[in-house]
Parts: sequence; structure tokens; C-alpha cells
Amino acid sequence: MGNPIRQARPHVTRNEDLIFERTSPGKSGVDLPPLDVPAVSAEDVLGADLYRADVDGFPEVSELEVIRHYTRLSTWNYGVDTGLYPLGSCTMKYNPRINETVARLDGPATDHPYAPASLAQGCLKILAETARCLAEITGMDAVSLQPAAGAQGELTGILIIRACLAERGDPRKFILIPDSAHGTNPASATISGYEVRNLKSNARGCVDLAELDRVMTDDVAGLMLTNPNTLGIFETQIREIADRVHAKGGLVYMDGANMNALVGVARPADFGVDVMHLNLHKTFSTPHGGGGPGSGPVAVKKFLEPYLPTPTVEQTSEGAYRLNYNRPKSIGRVRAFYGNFGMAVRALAYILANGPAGLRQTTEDAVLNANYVLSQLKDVYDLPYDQPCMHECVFSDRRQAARGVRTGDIAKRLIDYGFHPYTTAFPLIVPGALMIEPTESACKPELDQFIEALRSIAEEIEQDPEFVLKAPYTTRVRRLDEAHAARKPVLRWRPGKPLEQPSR
Amino acid sequence: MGNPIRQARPHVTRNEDLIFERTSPGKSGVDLPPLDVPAVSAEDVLGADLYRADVDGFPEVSELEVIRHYTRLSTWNYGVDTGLYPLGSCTMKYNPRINETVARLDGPATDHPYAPASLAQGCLKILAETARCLAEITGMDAVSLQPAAGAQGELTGILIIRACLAERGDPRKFILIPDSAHGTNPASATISGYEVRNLKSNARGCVDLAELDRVMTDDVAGLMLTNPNTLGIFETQIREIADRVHAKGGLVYMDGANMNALVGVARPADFGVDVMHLNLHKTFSTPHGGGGPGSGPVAVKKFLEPYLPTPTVEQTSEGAYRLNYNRPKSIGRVRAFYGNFGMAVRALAYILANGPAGLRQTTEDAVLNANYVLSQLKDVYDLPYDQPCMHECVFSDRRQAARGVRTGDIAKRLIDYGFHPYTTAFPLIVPGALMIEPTESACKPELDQFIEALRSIAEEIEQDPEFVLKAPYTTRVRRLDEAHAARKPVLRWRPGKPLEQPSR
Amino acid sequence: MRYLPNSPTERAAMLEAAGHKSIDELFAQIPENLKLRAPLNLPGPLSEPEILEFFRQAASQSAKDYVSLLGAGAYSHYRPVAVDALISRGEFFTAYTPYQAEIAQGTLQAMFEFQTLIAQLTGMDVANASLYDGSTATTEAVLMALRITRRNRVVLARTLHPEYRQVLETYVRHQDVDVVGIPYQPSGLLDLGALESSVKDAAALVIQSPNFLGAIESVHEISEIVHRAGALLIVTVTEPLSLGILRPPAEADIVAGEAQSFGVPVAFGGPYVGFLASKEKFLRQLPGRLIGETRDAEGRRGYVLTLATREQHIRREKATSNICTNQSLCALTATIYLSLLGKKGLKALAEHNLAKAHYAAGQLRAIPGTATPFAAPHFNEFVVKTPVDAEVLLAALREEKIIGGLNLEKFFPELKNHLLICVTETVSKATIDRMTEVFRRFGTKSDSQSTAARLSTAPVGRNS
Amino acid sequence: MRYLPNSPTERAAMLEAAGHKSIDELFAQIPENLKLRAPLNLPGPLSEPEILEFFRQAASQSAKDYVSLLGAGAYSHYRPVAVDALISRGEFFTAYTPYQAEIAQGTLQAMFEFQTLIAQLTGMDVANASLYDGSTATTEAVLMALRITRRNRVVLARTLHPEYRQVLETYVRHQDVDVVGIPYQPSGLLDLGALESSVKDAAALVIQSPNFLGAIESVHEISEIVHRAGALLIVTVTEPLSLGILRPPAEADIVAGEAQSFGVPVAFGGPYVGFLASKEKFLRQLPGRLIGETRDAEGRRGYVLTLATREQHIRREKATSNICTNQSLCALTATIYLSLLGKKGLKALAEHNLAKAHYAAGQLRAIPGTATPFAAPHFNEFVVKTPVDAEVLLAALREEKIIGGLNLEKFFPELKNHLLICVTETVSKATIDRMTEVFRRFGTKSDSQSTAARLSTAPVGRNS
Ligand SMILES: Cc1ncc(COP(=O)(O)O)c(C=O)c1O
Ligand SMILES: Cc1ncc(COP(=O)(O)O)c(C=O)c1O
Repeated sequence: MGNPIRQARPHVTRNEDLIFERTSPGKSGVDLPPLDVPAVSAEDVLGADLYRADVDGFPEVSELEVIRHYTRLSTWNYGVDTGLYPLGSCTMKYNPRINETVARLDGPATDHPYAPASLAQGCLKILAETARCLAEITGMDAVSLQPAAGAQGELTGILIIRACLAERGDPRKFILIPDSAHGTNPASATISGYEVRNLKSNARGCVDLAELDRVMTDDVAGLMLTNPNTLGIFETQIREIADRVHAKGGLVYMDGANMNALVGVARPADFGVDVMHLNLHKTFSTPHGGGGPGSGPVAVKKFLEPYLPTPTVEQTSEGAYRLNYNRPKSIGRVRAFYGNFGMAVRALAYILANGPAGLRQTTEDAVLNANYVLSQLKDVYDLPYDQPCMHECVFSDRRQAARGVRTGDIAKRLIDYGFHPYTTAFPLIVPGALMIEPTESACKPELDQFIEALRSIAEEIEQDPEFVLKAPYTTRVRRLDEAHAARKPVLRWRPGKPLEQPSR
Repeated sequence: MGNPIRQARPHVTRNEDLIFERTSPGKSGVDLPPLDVPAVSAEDVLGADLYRADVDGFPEVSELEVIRHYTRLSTWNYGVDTGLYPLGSCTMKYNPRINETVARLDGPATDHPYAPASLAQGCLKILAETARCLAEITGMDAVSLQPAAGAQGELTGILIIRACLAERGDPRKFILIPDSAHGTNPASATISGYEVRNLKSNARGCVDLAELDRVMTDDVAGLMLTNPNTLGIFETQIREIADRVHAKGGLVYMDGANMNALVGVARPADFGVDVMHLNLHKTFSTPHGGGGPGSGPVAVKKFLEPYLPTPTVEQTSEGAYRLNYNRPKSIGRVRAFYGNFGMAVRALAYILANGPAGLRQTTEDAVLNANYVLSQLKDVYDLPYDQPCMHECVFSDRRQAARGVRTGDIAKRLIDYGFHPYTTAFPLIVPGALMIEPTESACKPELDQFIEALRSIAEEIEQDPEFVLKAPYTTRVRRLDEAHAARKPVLRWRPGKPLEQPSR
Repeated sequence: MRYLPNSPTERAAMLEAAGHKSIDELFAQIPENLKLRAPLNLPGPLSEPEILEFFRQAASQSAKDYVSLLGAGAYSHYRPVAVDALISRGEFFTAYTPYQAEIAQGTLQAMFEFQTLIAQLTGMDVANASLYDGSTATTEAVLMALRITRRNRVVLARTLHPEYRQVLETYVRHQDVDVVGIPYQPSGLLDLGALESSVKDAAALVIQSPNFLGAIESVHEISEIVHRAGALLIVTVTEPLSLGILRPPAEADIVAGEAQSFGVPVAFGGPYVGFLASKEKFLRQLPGRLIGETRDAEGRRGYVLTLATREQHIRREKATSNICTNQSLCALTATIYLSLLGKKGLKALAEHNLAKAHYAAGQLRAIPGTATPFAAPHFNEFVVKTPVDAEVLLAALREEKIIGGLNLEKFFPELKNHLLICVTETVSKATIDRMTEVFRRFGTKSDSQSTAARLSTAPVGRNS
Repeated sequence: MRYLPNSPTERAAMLEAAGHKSIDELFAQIPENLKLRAPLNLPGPLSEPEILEFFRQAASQSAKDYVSLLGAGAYSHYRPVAVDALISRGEFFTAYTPYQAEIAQGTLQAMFEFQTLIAQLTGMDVANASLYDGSTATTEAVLMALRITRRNRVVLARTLHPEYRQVLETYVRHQDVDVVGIPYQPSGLLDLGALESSVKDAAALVIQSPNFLGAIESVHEISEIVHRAGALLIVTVTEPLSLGILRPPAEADIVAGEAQSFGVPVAFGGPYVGFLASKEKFLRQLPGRLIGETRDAEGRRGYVLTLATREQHIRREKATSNICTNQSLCALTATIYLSLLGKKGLKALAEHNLAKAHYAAGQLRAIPGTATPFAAPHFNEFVVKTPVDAEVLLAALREEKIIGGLNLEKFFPELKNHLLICVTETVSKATIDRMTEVFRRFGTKSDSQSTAARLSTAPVGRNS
């Protein structure tokens, strides 16, 4: 069936229990130095009703067992370091090792957020320099690094819009969001106290100007636009779109999650965007870490600077850096301290490593890779919006669905071929989407293997759809029962027999 | 067939070519800083006949590809971090992470061996302190850390014996070596200019005193004894053995590879041993690294100190450390500089972490684990020398061989159960040996799985020997053809089609 | 550029195969007038050694040679090296959110272990797989309470971390919710009298314990008052190490907090890891990722993201929260750290922190003019009234290479010349004694005052 | 003890299952009089932070704040961080020698790549999977030559690393082999006249290139003389980075050397990684591990340890060498380092080293009283005659936080007041200029001498 699966099989390791199931009383993975001050009795100091003897069910294992347990768990993961990771909308690019090294230096890794500014000039400089670089890359005038991830960047941005409009006299009621947008967009708008008004995309998958005019009434605070959008298509009319929103007294928010298609080539500030966020954990190479930490800096035009979260980092006339807490118009804080500082360190290291030319080359490679994949697969997979793409391309499973195989099944089968799947079933405007973002970190030979794999799966589906429906065949576990998990949720281990059998 | 194999399957990765096969012209994984001095033309400076344009066939890959290539290769290895590694005679214990951290500190990791002593006090102190600890552990009087591994320690030790005897008037002709000894023993003796005289073991697998008296003639320079020996048995009569060798004017060398059975419990100096080596990469937790680097310090009694390799580390009356090169009786150097310094750093960190009590507990656990395995398997595997063991136990495949399955086949099958095999076919005095050394780093639950696996394999052999003969079934490659490799050796890649197909 | 895996020849081949003449063609969608004309004005490209040099330079302008007595939501604890060794494995730190369970069991099982550890520590039934930090976790807890009770008043202890309060205010500003505060008593503990009155028809009371002034609240007493009013009790924990020896806030309905103490670097304020735990019955109101146990097609145990219907990618504007990416790697860090410490280590370490802080408090309190005004029991943080202007004293301590705690006036105007001092296991007795010396230098005068101080502050052992 | 995975209960259970009453019983084999009575007199146990503190203390008494101009067999080069990130993966550094090929393909393939890289660099047909270091590799090369030629004279250039010669002498002392040396010419190169006479019926000539004085030998010329005499030519390379721009010693029969330059830390002298490469026809005389390509039961390509019949565990006293454990992890380090540099990077880095060393040499030779006496072309090392007593000058350089090279008098009495200076890419122009300044301070007087010096040392470009 199809091409033989070329794969390298790592050796097996034993089944792994939960750390709690490996426990044996009396063990610990650390020894403390001797206490150099008089010991105190916790029970006496705290009193019987505040005192706890120990944490029931907590692990008791040696250092070696911890090393083995998590080393083994890690081998059941797939990362960018393992191979191609074309997860659409996630920009799974290489995470340079030097970023990790500099983020762990004494100073950046150890300074306390409340250390006096005189002893934090290095860290403040890193924040200021990162903000400056991001402002230059987006063309915007001011940047806050406080938001912890993209979604919080969105919230911050919409709150800024609200604060600005409120000051103008009326915060308004609605935020326009295209049907192709990521789920965090409407969710963030809601927390900001807005109702979401849906904006239907046109046949090209883009904003329809006529439709925009219809819904862009003067109780609309603004538009949340992703550009390139989640189909990987650049909103060619973005300038007009922005003008019309502005004409109606609204502001334009850009979701910058897809900036990997634009860095060094075009700047959102020139599009008429008023406020936007970036994902340092996408475009700027900070690692995803299995789901964070990320960082979602917000960039604004000059007139919105007063509303940025507090504090901001400033440079005094003498060149010293300081934190400014005196910002009466600020939306306030969205997070304690100054954001995910460690991610700024990494992003800055990435920008410095690349320089202007490297960043542009990176963008070109990302777009080239996506168009290459598009060109090599469009004859076997349905391309609902048939046009050149930017950083990612989105197919649909229409043809395969006819044989009963959906995008999710194809994704599982792709695992057998040794690849991490693309993004399934997003964006919502494409039924059964296969959303593929190779990023610049995929080299041609690897893309060719990936293309060969997807073509081979298409062929398998023709010959034996049932076979594909049961994939994957080569993983530690297969087709986990999600319905079962949701029906009677087991979200923690409890002493005694595990509900399910450990895998064998 | 037997118990079901409980195993965890890591996800697959793609087949991996050789780094040379991933090359595409123009790529590099490093960028250099700008040159801050005038460039010179290599061709002019060197002249045409010394100049080389480039290295033909050298890799050309990006940093990311290097990360992926070696990350993937690593997943096809099995290490102590992966699981139980009961390789007999190799003492595959836990390699603490703190050892790696301290060995990489600026100073220990960066000082130059020819740095002036005034700027190398830290490194010299580490050498001196490590030597002192090893002297205390063995009970010997002086230690040299120069030998790079056990075999070189042996060579150094035998050369010391030779130098001593030569000074007494006659270096003599022979070295006695029991038939149970490791291959490096005779090989080292030969380089030292001695002929090897074989010493047959008795029914207990130990030195036979009568036989010793027969072969210990006065042209014999000394005896090379491993204790506990390679059967994991302590030479109960070692004191008598040493006395008789000494009585004949010979010296006693002890191969200390098995010191994990003795640390904190007994000291070779008390056995009558004159000179011995240790393996820091066994007993003292320095990592094996896939075959080194190791470190094989030599410890001697006072009267042999003058013969130790040059230089030695000394402490002046003011407490400063210095290197002493003025040692007229020294055997000379066995290695440039001062040995594998980085391994001394790690071994010292291990000794400090344990302290006296920890080291003794470690020895007790190592011996307990071996005896536990012995007790749980002796009913299914033949135990040629049936007695309690020290740090390892040695079975033979006699019963299984009757069904056509040898120790090597059982080892391969063990891989399917998720374990690294024991040592096969050593020591030579046990035909078809299964040499099992759990070390203290195996916990009971893991040993129980291991025992269950070996019992299950014995059962499989009863039911279906053919099946076991084809194992392993779960690895990336299986049953590599060693005869083919040796017949027409291919020891390097050359441009053009690879001789063999990459694995699929 | 060393990171880019495509060679010029490969680029040319792909461009041709994709049917394009030039790279510019690929960007044809972008109107010319929107394209960048000049190259970006950025530093670089830098080689690896130059990058290292740049950040070493920055690091040289830091507090790395100082001992810090700062806590206040970010705690300096020793981090066993095994933690970094493990989280640095590429399979962990270069993976995305575990959408494809078959090749993400490593992350999924570890996060399931994290949820369990947090539930065990807090005495709650369930916990989620992390939130951004303690401040947003506390905020999400309040949003939960608003959804659950359908009430719109929230009562906050003034001793909640002031920045947490600020974040909460930002999030609820447009939910027409009113936020009221309750003062603390002279002991540093919540004013229960004020509570009675203000908590009725409130959605929730939020307290922190140990609170921002270091005082350990009596959750049990408080919960009865709160529950009588039909409100939910939310307890925030910024120093969860305290839970190694403190009775868990099991009477709370929701426990939120910050797990940075568990092996996550102080790193100038982030990334950290928020946690959120609750009673089983509120499970479907929890925001963020939840990992659930299930079985696979062959009956093997495995783990998956579950109850996604709560989340933004399905529910969009109706989601329980907008959070998507959370702080997994920091949660993994905490999981590994806690596995290393284990039951014994966690308790011993908490006891060391307690002993160090009590030794320091005792030494300071004995100095004329110095006092520890709040008598309630504390863990590793406590408040000190300085014998002279706090900034003068802090400057003197800096001379000794000590960062002497947080000047509370910044957040509590009434606490002029009061420092919040944190003493963890990383602070040696020698340093504590050096700090004490500095206080003593300023403390000689005004002896009467000092005795008063000493009286007002004998530690109140509940047993005595 | 945190490393030990067995708990007291598990120990008790195993002891009973093994049929023993007590732990002492397990050690019954050891006669009472041989048992240790008192506990060992050792420091510890230390917790992790205490261990760190101990070694930080030691590190503080080091040269870490100095720039080193020392080479002489140990070279300071920048190490890309990816190298440590990869060799720190447990699957690599906690594995044993790859005896079980099925679960050691990672190490085996990497070592096959190492063998290939060494063969490519040296211009030889085959290479082994590493030896202890350059000195023992050179020694093993000589032992090979003795076996191959059955002759028993070995000729060494005096410009071979002196410690390598010492190691060789230790190994052959009891093989009744006589070892003779040949001097160097004023240019620093091997004295070919002396060679003619002494190489006759010798097993081998051993030269180093670039030699210990930095001079690059003309292997081609030398090989003809050596081969005419029926001897083998062994070339030792201590700074293999030079092979990025130097013609490989392809006319040699055996090339031995030290690959520390390729990403292995200087680490006070070790661990390093020796390499040994030869012509195909000597393959079965190679000592140490060899990795060979083969196929598996299903025809897949794979790698195995091969030709084990040469080795001690099979041949015992008749083995080609006694080596067992070698330096795999350092060989892996070099393999990763070279893969990162690649063709372009290796050449560029070699050119940078060449340029830095030539800039430094040029600056120094321009100073009155200072000279670079050896005119032969050099790579990144060269000899400088100091204007004053060498130790005085070295002391002055230390004032500037510079370790100013090796005083050659230690090894070459005739080279009093001569320093061997190494300038790699890690030495900035600023440092070179600071060093030059120090020389200049001492060099003002005796101008006549200096011009003489300048004459004697114009670089000899072979083209000119
Ligand atoms: C288009 C888009 N917008 C917003 C987000 C949310 O970003 P984050 O996950 O960092 O909160 C994502 C991430 O998946 C995204 O793809
Ligand atoms: C008993 C014994 N002696 C000597 C050696 C040789 O030690 P090394 O491999 O460090 O040279 C070994 C290692 O396998 C051994 O097991």
C-alpha cells in the first residue's frame, strides 16, 4: 500500500509509570546542606492548626529515577529538533541553542524584578533594545513586552483601543472579526467588554469591502485583522480596509501571529494598522516548550502610547534605563512584573544573529517553502483558495473525505511517515482544512520526503481507506479515546489502582 | 510466546543519512565574527605547494541540520539515562549531572596545562585532592592520575614493577595472569616487555595456591590479579597469594576495575597489593561517553612512589601546589600533560557528594543488587560457580545452548524487552557467559522487570528457540552482518552511491 | 545565515518547481506601496561569540554579585542542575502544545503529573496545566467565581499582592464588577470584622496566604464567614514552598498561585508559571489546558488534552478564557523540581526557610529601634520596621552587597520605613549576621522605643 | 543518598529474597582481617550547592580572567554551544562502548563519520575511532611501523612535541628499539641532510607539521627521502585546524595527531582525542576501535565495531595494542564541531587564525630587540626572541592579564629567551596590540640587533 514507509526506529524503552507510581518511602532526589541557623519546630511556630506533617501521595524517588523518568517521557515527544514540524499558524522554526545559553547567564537569569534600577541596567537594556527592534520591524512607534502570549497581547491591544475611544467619548459596542480569525481573537474581544460582530470573508478568503462597509457601523470600535490571514493570504486591500475603518472612527488591530511572512519585507505600520501584537514564540524563534512560555508584545502607533500597560521602560537623558510607573492613561497591568523577560532575551539574540539581511532571507525562505509545498500537492489535495500563498498553504480534505478519510486521519497517518502533522480543522472557513506551514527551517530534501509522504497517503486512501483510518501504527499509543476522557474526566492521579492499564 | 512484552514505543523519526549525504553546497553551521586584523592570502603566505583550497567531501550543512542529525542519532542509542545497563565488568552506574556542571566551569574547563602554577592553583588542587581521596579509598600511599584509562593504568603499573625490579638488579621475564583476566592485562604486560604466563583458576574460579607455587618461579616479576575477579568472586586467599608472590621476590598488581565491590568495605593496600589501577569511569561515576574518555589512576605503596609517571603534583610547605618534574627514577610519561583532568573533576564531585557513608552504602547496594539477581535467576540459568557473589554474577548459557540458543542470542532478545544486555562471552573461563552487573543504580522494581524478562526469554527458548534466534524485532536495525563488515571493510564514506542501502 | 537549511541551489530548484521566476514574484500579493524600501535599521548579523559577548556585557550590569533579600512574589531558591538538564532536551522544549497526543505523550504525561502535584499541594480536587503567572491565575479564579455565582462583587484582602490586584482590575474593568478591599489587623492578618460586612452577596473573597506582609491567614475561620455569605473563597499562594509545612487551604473553593519557587529562575520577573486548582464541581469552569487520562485503541493508558469545549478555539467569544499558549515548560520545570525534592525534600526545605527567616527576624527584632510589627506567624517573609529611613538603610546594605528587601511604602503608604524581607535557604547565616550588623549601626539610639518594639512582637506560637 | 534508587524497604525485601540475614553476610567472602574497621577519612557528604561552591572556589584560583597565548599541543578555540547541547544528551554520554550494535547505532554512525572526517582532513584512506591523545596516537603509529617494517630504529624530528617524544620513549623502552633524533635548521624546518644519513634501515621517521616551533614541514620532499630508505613516514599533527588550508600529508604512510582543537575544551590538559589514520594497506595493523559499514538482516545499512581480531579482548597478549576504552565522546565532539564548521567554516576559521598570528608576528618583529628567528611559514604558532629575559617579559604580560606563550628554554635549552606564541581567533587585535606594547616597553634599546633581527626574518613566501 503506497510507498514503503522509510523510517528509523529508535530502540524501545520500558513502559513508564507515573512518577507517583515509582515512589518508595524514604527516598529523595536532593540532599540539603546542613542548616546553619538554629532549627525551629514548625509545629510550635505555626501552631497545630496551621501545621502540615507532609504532603500525602507526593513522589519519593532518587535523582537517577527522575533523570530516567523524564528522559524516557521526552522520547515520546516530537519537537522541531526531531524533524519537520509544519503545524500551520504556529511557525515552528528552529530554536537556536545560543538563545538558551544567554537566557541562562547569571544576571538575566537571576536578577529580581524589584532589584533597584541601578543594579538592573543590563536587564532593562535588554527590554528596551528588544522593544526598539520590534518597533523597527513593525514600523510602529512604541512596544510593550508585558503580555505573556499572543492572546494576552490581543486583550491588551483591544483594551488600548477601548481606552482611546473611551477618552474620545465613547468606547463603542462591537469589534469586527473575520470568520477566518483564530479563536483567541473573539475571546479576547469579549473580555475587553465588546461584542463580536462576525465579518464574512469573500471568495478569495479575504475581507470583502462591501461587506465591511455594511457591518462597519459607528458603534463598531474596530477591526481585528490577521495579516497574512489564516489562509496564508495577504489582505491585498488592507490599506483600503484600514481607511474605511478609520473613516468610521474605528481603529485597526492586527493579529501579528503570521509576521514570519512579512519581517523585512513589509511593515504593518504602513498598512494603516494602529495596534498589533507579535508572537515571540513564533516569528522570533523562542521555543514553544510544549505549550509555552510565549510572549506577545504589543506595538502601537504614537497616539496610543499613553495607553500601554504600566510600567514602561524608558531611557533617561543620561542614558540610564528606568521603569516609568507614572502613566495616568495606561490600561493598567495585564501581568505581574514586566512580562516574560526570558523570552525577550531569546528573541533579541535571534534578531542580533540574523541582522536585517538574515531576517529578510528568513522571510523569503519561509514563503518559498510554503509555495513549493503548495505547488507539489495541489494536484492530489483540494486547494479551496487556489492562489499563491505567503508563509503557509491551506488544503482541504474534500477529495479524501469522499472516501471517508478526514484531515485528522491523514494527520495520524502522517505520523507513521515520521512527520509531525500540519494543523487540522483550522481555519474554520475551510471544512476539513490541512494547514501547512513549513517555515524557513525546512530544507528541500525534508520537504520532498514530506510531499512524498502526503502523496503516498493520498494513494493509500484510494486503495485502502480503512487502513488509513486506523493509523498511526508506529507510535507508543494510538488513537486515544478523547470522548472517554471527556465523559468522566480523570485529571489527576490518586493512590490505588490506576483507572486505566499502563500501556504495554 | 512467554509474557507479553511490556514496552513503550517512542515515536518514529525519519531515516537518517550520513552527515555527508545531507550536504548542499554553500551552507555552514557557523558564521565567524569579522576579522579584526588585516587579512592575509593563505596561498601567498604558505606557497602553492603547501596550500589547500578546501577539504574534498566535507559536510556543508546548517546549524539546525546538525542539531537534528545528532539528536536523531542519539535516539538510536541506549544509555544509563534510558534504563538498566547491567553490562558486566563495566559498572554502568548513574552519572550525576552536577559532575557535568562543575567540569564545565570556567577555570577547570578553560585553563591551559602550561599556565603558570600561580594561575593554576585551582586545577592543581583538584588533582591533588582527587589523588588524596583515591589513596584513602585504596589504602595506598601515592596516586598518579596520568593514565587515560584502565588499560593504560595497567601498563603504567607493570612498568613501575619493572622499574623497581630492574633497580633491584633484574626486571625478570614473566608476568602471571589468571585465565579469568580481562584482555587488557596480558596486552599491557606485553608492551612492558614481559611474557605472559597463564595461571589456571581452581574449581571456585579463583587462584589455586598449589598452581601458584608451581608457576611463581623467580623469573616471574609479579602477578596481575583482578579482585573481586571477573566472576564477581572475592579472592579469599589474596593475603596468602600476595605473601607467596612477595616471598619469591615478585610484586602484586591489582586490576581495580571491580572496586565498586569494595569501596568503604576493604582496602587493597591491606591485601598485600603493591600497585593497582582504578577506573574513574566505572567506580567513580564519570560517564562512559559511548567508549570514553575514561581515566585509570595508578595507586602504589610508598616504595614504588619514585617510579610514578612524571610530573607529580606536590604541595609546598606554604600550602601552594606545584608540578614536580624532577623525578630521576620515574618510568617517564604515559601521556601528554597530566591525564584526563576533566574526569578527575567529576570523580571528585562524586566522592564529595557521597562522603564516607554514601560510598559504603553504594558498595552495599551494588553487592546486594547482584546477589538479588543471582538468587532470582539461578533456577533457570546455569550458575557455573555456585556461590554468593560480590558486585556481579556470571551465569552460563549451558541449558539454553542445548536448544541452540547462545548467550549472544539471549542478549539480543533482551533488547526487545527494553533492556541493555549483560556482557556476553566474558570471562573466557565460562563458556557462553552471561555476566550481569546491576550496580547500585538499579532499583528493585527495575531489577524485577529485568528478572522477569530473562525468565520469560528462558521460557521462549523452551517453546520456540527459532523465534529467539531472530531477535531483536523492535530495533532500528537487527542482526547486523559482522562477517560482511570484516570481509571487505568499509571504514569511511566516499562520494557517490553508498555501498549499502540506507535503512528504511 | 547559519540557521537556514536551504542552499542557493535548493532555493533555485524550489522556486522553479513552484513555477516562479523570482523571489519577488512570491511577494506579488503585497502592493508595491506597502513594501519596505530600505533594509531594516537593526544591529547584526552577529556571530555566536559576539552574541555571547553582548549579553555578558548586559549581565555585567546586574545584581549577580549581590545577595538578595527580595521576595514579594519572586523567590530565590537553589535549582538542582538536573532540572535544566531535562527541560533542555529538544523533545521537550521544541515541541508545541500537545495537539497530536500520539507524539506528545511526554508533555501530556508530565502535565498530568503537574496537575496532580498542584492538587496534592493545595488540597484541591483538580488543577489545570498552568496559566501565565500568579496574577493572571488569581484573575482567572475571580472570573470563574463571577461565572459560577453570577454575582458581581469581588472582595479583596489588601494584603493580596498589589500587582495581582492591579491585573485583576484591568481584566474586570469592563465586566461591570465592583471590587472592594478589606484592611489587615495590627497582627498583619485579614480583618475578619470588616469581612463579615463586605462579603455578603459577593461572588468571592480573595486572600493571599502567606499574605503580602508574610502573615499566614487562618483559612479555616475565613472560609466559614465567606461560605455563610454564599460567596466563594479564593486563596492565592505566591510562595507555594510554604505548603510543604502549612496546612493546605482545603476549605477554599479555588486556589490560585505562582509556582516560580519550584525551580523556575527569578529571571527579572518571567517567565513564571501560574496554577489554578479547584473543587471537582467547578471543573468545567476552569480556564486553560486540562490533561485527562484515557485509553487508546488497544486499551493502553494514555493522556490527552480534554474538555476543549471550554476553550477559545472551540467556544470562541463564549470561551471560559482567551488563553491559548500557557507556560508548559515552566510547569515541567516545577514538576521535575518537585519530583526531585519529593515528600521529604519539600518538607525539609520548607523547614530550612522557616528557620532562616525566624533567625533573621529574631536577630533584627533585638536591635534597638528595629521591630517586626506584625505578630502573626510567618514563613520565609516578614516585615521589619527600620530604625532609620528605609532608603538610607537599603543603601547601606548595598554597600555590603546585600539587596535588603522591598520598601513597602511603594505599595502601602502607611508602612513608611517598613521593609518586606525574604530569607530563603540561599541566604547564609553569615549574610544574615552582616545584614543585622548594618541595622545595628543605625539602631543604637532610642532604646525605649526598641523595648516597646520587642514587646509588641514576641512570636505568637498558637500552642502557647 | 540522593543518587541511590533503592529505599530501605526495598533493600530489606531483596536481602530476604536473596536468602541473607544481614548486609554483612554479603561480604562474608572477605576475611575479617582484611575488612576496613574505621570509616574512610574523606570529606563529604556534600549537597549539590556545596559541591558547586567547592569547585567555584577552585575555579576562582585559575586563569579564567586572562587571555592565553599558549598553544604547544592545546589550543583555545571558540566552541559553538550546539556542541555541548548535543553531547550532553544522555543517550550519547551515558552509553558504553557500542558492543550491542542494534541499540548503539547513534554512537556507531557518529564514529563512522569521525573516521571519515579524519581521513578527509589527513588525506589518508582510513582512520580509527580515536585514541587517548596525540602523544599516544603518535606512539601507536610508531608501534605500527615497527610491526610493519620489522625494523627496530625510529627517527624523530627534534621538533616533535617533546612530551610526545617522552611518551614514545616510555612505550618503546622495553621493545629494544633505538630512538634517534634529528635537528632542525635555522629556518625551523627539519634538517634534511641529517635525515638522509639517519633514516637508513629505520622503521620510520616521525615529524610534526606544523612542528613544535610552528614551522610547516614540506612533507612531500621528506617523504621521498624516507621512502627511498624503505622506512615509513609518520606525520603528527597537533593543530589539525591547520589542515583547513594546508595541503594534507598524503605522502605519509601514517598520520597521527590530536583533535582537541575541534571543540574539545582545553581543560588543563585533558580529556582530549587522539586520531590515527593510514594507508588502506596498513588497515589491519591499526590499533583501537574501528567502525565498519554493513547491512542488517533486512538489508538495511548499519554500522558495527569491526576487525576486533586485532584487539586485546580477542588477541590478548598478541593484540595490536592494549587500548580498550578510547575517547569516543571527544571524538563525537570533534565530529559535531566539524559538521557545524563544514567546508566553508573550516577554511575561514583557519584563515582567521593565520591572519591573527601573522599580524602578531609582524607587530612583534618590528620591535627593536625582538625577533621571530624561524623564517619558515607558520600557521597560528610562531617563536619570538624576547628583548629581555623571557620570564621578566611573561611577568609583565601577566600584569596585563595576558599569559604570554611558552618559554621554550624548558624544552630547548638552546632557545633561551624564546617564546612559543599561539594566536587563535579567540585573541582580539586589541589584546595583540596590548601584548606588543609590553614588548615595546622592553625593546627600545639595542637597535642594531633589532634590524639584524628584522632582516633574518622576512617571511618567506614560497611563491616569491
Ligand atoms: C493566528 C493566531 N492568533 C493568535 C494566536 C494565540 O497566540 P498564543 O497561543 O500565543 O496566545 C495564535 C496561536 O496559536 C494564532 O495562530
Ligand atoms: C576487568 C577489567 N580490566 C581492565 C579494563 C580496561 O579498562 P579500560 O577500558 O578503561 O581501558 C576493563 C574494562 O573493560 C575491565 O573490565
